[in-house]
Amino acid sequence: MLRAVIYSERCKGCGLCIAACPKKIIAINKSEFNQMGYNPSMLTDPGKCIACGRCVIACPDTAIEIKEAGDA
Amino acid sequence: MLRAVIYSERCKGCGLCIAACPKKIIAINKSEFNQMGYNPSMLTDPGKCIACGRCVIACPDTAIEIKEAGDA
Amino acid sequence: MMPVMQSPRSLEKPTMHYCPGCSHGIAHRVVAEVIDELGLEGNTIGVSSVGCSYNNYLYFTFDMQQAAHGRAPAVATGIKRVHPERTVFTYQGDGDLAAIGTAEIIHAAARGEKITTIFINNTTYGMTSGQMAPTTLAGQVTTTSPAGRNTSTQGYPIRMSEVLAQLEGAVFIERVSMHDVNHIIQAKRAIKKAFRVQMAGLGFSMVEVLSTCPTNWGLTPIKAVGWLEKNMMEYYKLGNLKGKDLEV
Amino acid sequence: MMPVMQSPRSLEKPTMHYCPGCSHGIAHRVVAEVIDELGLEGNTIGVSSVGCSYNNYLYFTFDMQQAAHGRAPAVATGIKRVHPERTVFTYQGDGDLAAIGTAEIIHAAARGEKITTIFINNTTYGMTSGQMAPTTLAGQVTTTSPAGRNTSTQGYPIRMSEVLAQLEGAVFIERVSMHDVNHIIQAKRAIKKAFRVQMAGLGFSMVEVLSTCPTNWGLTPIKAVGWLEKNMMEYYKLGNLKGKDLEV
Amino acid sequence: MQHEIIIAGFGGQGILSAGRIICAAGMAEGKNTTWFPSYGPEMRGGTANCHAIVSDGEIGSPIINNPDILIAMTSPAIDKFGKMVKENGFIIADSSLIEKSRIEATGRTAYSIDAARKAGDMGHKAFAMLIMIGKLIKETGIFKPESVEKALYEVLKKELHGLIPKEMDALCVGMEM
Amino acid sequence: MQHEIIIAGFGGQGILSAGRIICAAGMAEGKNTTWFPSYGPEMRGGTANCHAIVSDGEIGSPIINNPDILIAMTSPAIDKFGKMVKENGFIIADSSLIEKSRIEATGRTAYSIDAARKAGDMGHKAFAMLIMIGKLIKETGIFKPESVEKALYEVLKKELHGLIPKEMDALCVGMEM
Amino acid sequence: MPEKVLMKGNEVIAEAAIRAGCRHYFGYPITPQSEIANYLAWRMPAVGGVFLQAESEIAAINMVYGASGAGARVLTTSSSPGISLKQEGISYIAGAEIPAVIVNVMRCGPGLGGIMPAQSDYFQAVKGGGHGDYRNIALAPYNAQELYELTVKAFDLADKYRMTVMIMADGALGQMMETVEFRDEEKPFEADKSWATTGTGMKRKKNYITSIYIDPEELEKLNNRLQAKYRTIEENEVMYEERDCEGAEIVVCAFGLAARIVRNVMDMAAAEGIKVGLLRPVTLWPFPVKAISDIAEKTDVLLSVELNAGQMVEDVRLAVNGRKPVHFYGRTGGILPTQNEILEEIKRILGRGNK
Amino acid sequence: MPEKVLMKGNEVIAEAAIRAGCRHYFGYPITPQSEIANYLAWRMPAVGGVFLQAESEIAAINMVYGASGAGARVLTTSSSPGISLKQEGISYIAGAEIPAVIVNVMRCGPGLGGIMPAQSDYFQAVKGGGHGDYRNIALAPYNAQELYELTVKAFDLADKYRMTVMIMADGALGQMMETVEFRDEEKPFEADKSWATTGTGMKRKKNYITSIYIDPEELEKLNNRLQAKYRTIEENEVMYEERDCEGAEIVVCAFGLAARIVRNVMDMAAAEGIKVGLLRPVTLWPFPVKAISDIAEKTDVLLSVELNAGQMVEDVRLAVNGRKPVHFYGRTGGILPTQNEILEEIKRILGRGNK
Ligand SMILES: Cc1ncc(C[n+]2csc(CCOP(=O)(O)OP(=O)(O)O)c2C)c(N)n1
Ligand SMILES: Cc1ncc(C[n+]2csc(CCOP(=O)(O)OP(=O)(O)O)c2C)c(N)n1
Ligand code: SF4
Ligand code: SF4
Ligand code: SF4
Ligand code: SF4
Ligand code: SF4
Ligand code: SF4
Ligand SMILES: [Mg+2]
Ligand SMILES: [Mg+2]
Repeated sequence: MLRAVIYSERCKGCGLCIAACPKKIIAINKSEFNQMGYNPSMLTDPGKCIACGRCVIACPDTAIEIKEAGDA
Repeated sequence: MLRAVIYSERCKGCGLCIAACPKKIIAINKSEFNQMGYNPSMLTDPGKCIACGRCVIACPDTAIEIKEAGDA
Repeated sequence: MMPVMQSPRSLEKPTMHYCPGCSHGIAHRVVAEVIDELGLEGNTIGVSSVGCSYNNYLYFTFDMQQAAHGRAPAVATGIKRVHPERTVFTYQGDGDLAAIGTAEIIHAAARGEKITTIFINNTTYGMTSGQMAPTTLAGQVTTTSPAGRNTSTQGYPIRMSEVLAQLEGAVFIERVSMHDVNHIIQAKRAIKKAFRVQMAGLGFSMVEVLSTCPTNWGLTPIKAVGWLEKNMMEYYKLGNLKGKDLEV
Repeated sequence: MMPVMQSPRSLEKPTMHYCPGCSHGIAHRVVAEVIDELGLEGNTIGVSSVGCSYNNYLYFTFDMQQAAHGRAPAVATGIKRVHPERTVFTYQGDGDLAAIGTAEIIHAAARGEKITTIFINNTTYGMTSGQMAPTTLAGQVTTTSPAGRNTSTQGYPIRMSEVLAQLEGAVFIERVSMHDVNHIIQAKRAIKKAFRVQMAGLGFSMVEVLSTCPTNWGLTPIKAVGWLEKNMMEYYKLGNLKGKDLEV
Repeated sequence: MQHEIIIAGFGGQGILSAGRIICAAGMAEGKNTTWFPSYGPEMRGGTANCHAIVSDGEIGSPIINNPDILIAMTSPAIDKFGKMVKENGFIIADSSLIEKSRIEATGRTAYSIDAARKAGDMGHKAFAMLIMIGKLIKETGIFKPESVEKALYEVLKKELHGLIPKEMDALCVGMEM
Repeated sequence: MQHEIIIAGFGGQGILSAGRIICAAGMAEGKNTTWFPSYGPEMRGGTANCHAIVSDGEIGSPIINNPDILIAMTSPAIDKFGKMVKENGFIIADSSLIEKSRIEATGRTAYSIDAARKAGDMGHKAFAMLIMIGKLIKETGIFKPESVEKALYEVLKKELHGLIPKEMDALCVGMEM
Repeated sequence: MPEKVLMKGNEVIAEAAIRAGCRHYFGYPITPQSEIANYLAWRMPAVGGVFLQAESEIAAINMVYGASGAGARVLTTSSSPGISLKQEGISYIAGAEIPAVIVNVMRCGPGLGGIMPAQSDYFQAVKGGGHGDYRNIALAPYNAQELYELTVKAFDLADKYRMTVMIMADGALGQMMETVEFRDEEKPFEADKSWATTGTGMKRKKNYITSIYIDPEELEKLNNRLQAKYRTIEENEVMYEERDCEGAEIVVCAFGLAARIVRNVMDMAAAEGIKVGLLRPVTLWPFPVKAISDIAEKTDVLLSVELNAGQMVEDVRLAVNGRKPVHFYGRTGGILPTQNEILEEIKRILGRGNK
Repeated sequence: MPEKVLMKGNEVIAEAAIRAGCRHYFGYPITPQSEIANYLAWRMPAVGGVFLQAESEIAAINMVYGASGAGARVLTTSSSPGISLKQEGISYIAGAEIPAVIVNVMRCGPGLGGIMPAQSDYFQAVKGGGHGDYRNIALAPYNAQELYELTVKAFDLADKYRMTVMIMADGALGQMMETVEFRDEEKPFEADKSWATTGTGMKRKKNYITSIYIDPEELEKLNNRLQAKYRTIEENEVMYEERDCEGAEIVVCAFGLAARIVRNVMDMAAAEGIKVGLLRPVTLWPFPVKAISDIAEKTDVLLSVELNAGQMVEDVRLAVNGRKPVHFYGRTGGILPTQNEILEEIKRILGRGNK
């Protein structure tokens, strides 16, 4: 099954993907910092992802890809 | 009586006044050179001048004025 | 079935240096996708300008030159005249294109130079800390218009697309926006057409991309796209200004 | 009864250095007449540019500054910002205004700088021996377009008035011609209005004056005005482009 | 006596202000001070640092090659500046943001305090910087806490002056860590 | 042997071409030559002049401070350059265009010939220049008339080559004046 | 009461201009000097002045030309690439003999280079980056206080001599904060500006500002007048600081940030028993030729330390004129020479130390 | 068979560029060099090349940057004010290490100045008119033949060292006609241009041309590389002409038109029994330091004659380094020093003659 995969080390936590997701399943992970010092975003409910790719299109940092689940 | 007066020392012989004159009374004086080396224009028939000022307007070198005849 | 979506191959993988939520990143990806899709990666020579995207030659996989502030269209002209068969584009900010580089963009367009310009209009000088740009909106607060842009002393924002559309050599001009997914998709379509116009040798093409600078606007990325939509789109109307009907 | 017509008082008496039949001379007289008639002689600061009229500060009786090639609008801006109550104008050729000085004129206009520009368009670089200018017509022979301007490599002539009319800060733009008496009279009317617009503090005003350069066109003065009428007026349509209805 | 201090971390952590506060506090006690920031496109990357010198004498270069003290708020900061600290200098590191191993790798004396976490507990992550400055005072006696208060009034925007009592609390927390 | 010649008059009199013809004729005889024109805005004023040097040896500066010979086609030309002529040099002046008194005022040897009028008689004012060059040959033997013919073919535009026989006639007229 | 404040170098320049009576600023943003414009953007309107962000550096310098020609005290500021763009305009200002103050907060080159501090525009400022024979007065402040004093002085000199005065500050001086003490009041030099284009008001003959002289004799006259003025300035306006040169084994010449680093080195050297003197030019042009010439009589060797690949060292050599060896040490690209490096270099030159 | 033709200096430059394999020209009209563009406007298309009149000198130099970065041999030409405008671009080309040939047919300054011949852009060319530490190779032809030879050579040097080469000709050289002999064929230096942006064709890794190095260490590396290159050039590329210096009482240094005038003076002086030598730098940078240094050992006194207020004389002094007096004589504004004037000056210096 295809779904969005967020590479949190590339993510700057801008939140644009959150606004873009029709399923409202992306959120900022406040408890994690990546090496750049940002709180990256994460899928709150990966199962609900319809792989529409809108988050990919919205992301300024190519931090999201649509992949076969388990590919990462 | 008002009429056009050509200051031949200012004239560069461009001929634009000739084209502008409705009475066709201006011509280049081929036999005279001024200090700048040009053949200046002249009134061929001053009496016919209606002092319309079109030559003054056309002249790039303020070489013509409309004056009381005999003023010059 | 959805295709697998991933970072375009014309884009290098390292993280870009832009601030979180900056439109530059999106614009880069879109340009790279278009170049991928048109099969131009090996055939493209890009020109970076001076602005936050000064070093985007590091991010693309094709040949590039870094141009002096404002002069990218002149540099691109030089390149194109040497390699008329290559695809040459400039990537310029609004300070770069609409201020110091005004003469160069106008004359590249007037010459009908067969290049494409991606014009990132974020209404400010991002790189130098958010000064007023020629595109700054009336009343907009920047570091050099701290009381808001006063049109009677600081002038009116310039609509570069409208100005350039006056020139015969400019054959394709469109204004797009980066503020949401649908508009990004539309932006990509315009950019693709702009490159196609160049490939067809028709003349100068440009896409003006309304963009955000969350950092200097002092807004979160989400608020920034909202600000763009609410304020910029009113003055900078989206849509095609020239070459809508070109079939390429 | 006709008034006695003589050289305007704002014009110095020595012979000007222009070639026989050059429109510069007429334009100078017209500007001086307007300044006389508006009573501005003591209140005016003019800006000469670089072109055949580089030294016209010698010909006018009011204060003037000689500006670097293309930069007259910037110089005028500097002057006007120091003396907002004075009337400030630039006198520029087409090489000066439409080539090297493109950015300066566009931004002076965009700022709505309260200055007036007299723009002498003679489709060539008169002073430097008749090279192609941005305004040179398609097919026109010049020293740098010896086979006639080739639009596909040398670009299209720019209609600066139309370009500038796009800018909000430009409030009065009109194109006039010097090719015959009636048009010279009309030109004077436009120039007078342009100055009035400035006096009213409304913004940037410009009059584009279609002019001849008999010497570099290789035509007699009479043939030159004919050439202007026949060729230039078709591409550069006369008339008001902005501010027709301003009451000043 | 001259203290040469580098403060380094991410943009948004108040790095540049911390340096200014240190300088202003020093100035309040009549010392000479210089402050030098990282600037320009460097800042786009997310990192930030500044150099602060507080001295009884005339200050030569405002740029510090080998700091007496490094105040580090992120791991990359430790990596970049740790080894530049003088042999007899020391590091104050925020252990809530920096891995212990990287602090140790510097081979310098280091005081690790979990300022960011403490600041979070106190209600505002901005307090972390004051906690670090508190620790600086504790270890050096560079200036009096009152001078920091004065400095805060000078450096912070008017809108933030209401926070200053809490900032001073944070300073005290740091002075006790 | 070196001849330094200034040719001066109004634009349109063929001043610059005359200089080029002199140089090309010299070159045709294997001499070194330089030609230097007045240029730029000066030419708007209507005046024109050029400097021509014809030499058996290497030529230093192409710009002539004190000509051996002045070929003058207008009164202003005499006024401007007359006194610069070397004491033992001379002037060739077109008496149909220049007042005698102004030639005399130079105090230099002068050959006044009414070239322009003669040229008019011959049907083209452009011939005046060739008449002057003819006089130059007569007074100096600087080069052979045939060399001028060669030079004319080189310097004149193709369209004007038909005129060359008549130009050579003018040269002869000058050589006899 | 004079205020003593902790202030960023760039802002000191801006505030100093205001206090010097400058009410017209034209500039274009560039790192590391943008704070000057950012500051004046609110400060100028507050004092009734004009702050105008130009469309480019070229427009800015030509606005300066216009405004100064119209009689005002005018400032423009930029950094290296932007200053290169102003060279034509600077040459025009020289030719038209009008005053102008131009600040170059130098970054490193060539090209877009980097934004870190440098002193690699020395040649450009003191030999003339534009065309023709002209000079700029070039002032080299080295701390916040001098940024203030010399900016004020720059306006006076510009008015007095009707020429460009450049303030050559490296990026570090612009970016750093330091204490500065402002005087309560400045007394600007009262210049005769009857030559300015202010509109005749029908009360005087016209004025015009120009730099073109088609007649070579007229143009040579202008050039002779300029050269005579430059000789006067060379005689009267040289400024420098001499520190511990008496009896020094080596005298280091350095300005701006480099001089600050050298100050630290002097202490370190003294601790090791090496007597190092400092000759710090405050005016880069007119260069302290006589001071250095005198020093050449007294010391054994000289060393020029610069944040560039060796520029001022040529002027030092010209002043020393072969009497003593003149060495050079510099770093480029925004790398600053460390105190240790310089000390090592001094020891190497003096044949001391272990290397 | 080599052709021998009488040709205007400006046209010689243009034709030489064609023969050197240059097929891209970008320029903007300015007196006294407009004939270069006027010539190439028909000549370039005739050989399948590109002639493009740019909208300004700035656009032209940046087109040069683009075209050269794309691998072509490129020319731009201008005169003094236009060259000032190119300074930023020249600094960029230096920083990006790409070749470019730039011709300056010098007129007099400062400002709009005049259009007569001058040599007052010497400093600008040899010390660097733009920002940062960089150099231009500066060639000073003095007759039509050298205009040809040095223009061809300029392209080779530019390609070889990947840097700007400036041809410094005064207006007289551009405007005068003189005989020149063209070779049948040129053999351009075959440069490796694998660094050029030509499109990868998917066959190699990307190339990029840049001059920005935000990391100071990288930027210092660039600067060190440049400086090393400059040292190589100083060792290998110096050109000059020495004439009658052996046993001369005085050696005059002069280039271009000034050297031609001095040639005349030498004959006049010889006629009066005064032995005058001429050292004519052909490369203004690299400057013939060693040649002049050697001469300083042999002659009593040196004199620099220039069409400016004294610029090259500084380099002569640096080379002589105090061993002999170095005098200067120059005229400005387009007034050329006459042979008599120079001879008088020589006599004055030597303590001869009646004055
Ligand atoms: C000649 C010159 N002038 C000024 C600068 C400084 N500068 C760097 S980026 C920039 C403006 C960038 O604004 P914009 O083009 O809108 O790009 P953004 O950063 O907003 O993407 C300026 C003025 C420079 N590098 N060179
Ligand atoms: C910086 C600079 N570039 C080029 C020139 C040369 N130049 C003098 S006048 C001129 C063009 C003039 O053309 P235009 O403005 O149309 O005026 P016209 O002579 O036709 O009236 C040029 C290019 C110059 N003086 N300065
Ligand atoms: S692919 Fe679509 S549904 Fe899935 S996370 Fe992204 S936006 Fe949401
Ligand atoms: S859009 Fe990209 S960078 Fe922004 S939060 Fe989402 S994944 Fe992270
Ligand atoms: S005033 Fe009128 S009628 Fe008289 S000469 Fe002039 S144009 Fe002719
Ligand atoms: S228009 Fe004027 S200059 Fe021309 S011919 Fe008539 S009078 Fe003479
Ligand atoms: S400053 Fe603005 S334009 Fe620049 S990277 Fe940050 S958000 Fe983007
Ligand atoms: S060259 Fe042309 S524009 Fe210049 S004065 Fe002569 S006719 Fe007029
Ligand atoms: Mg922007
Ligand atoms: Mg024109």
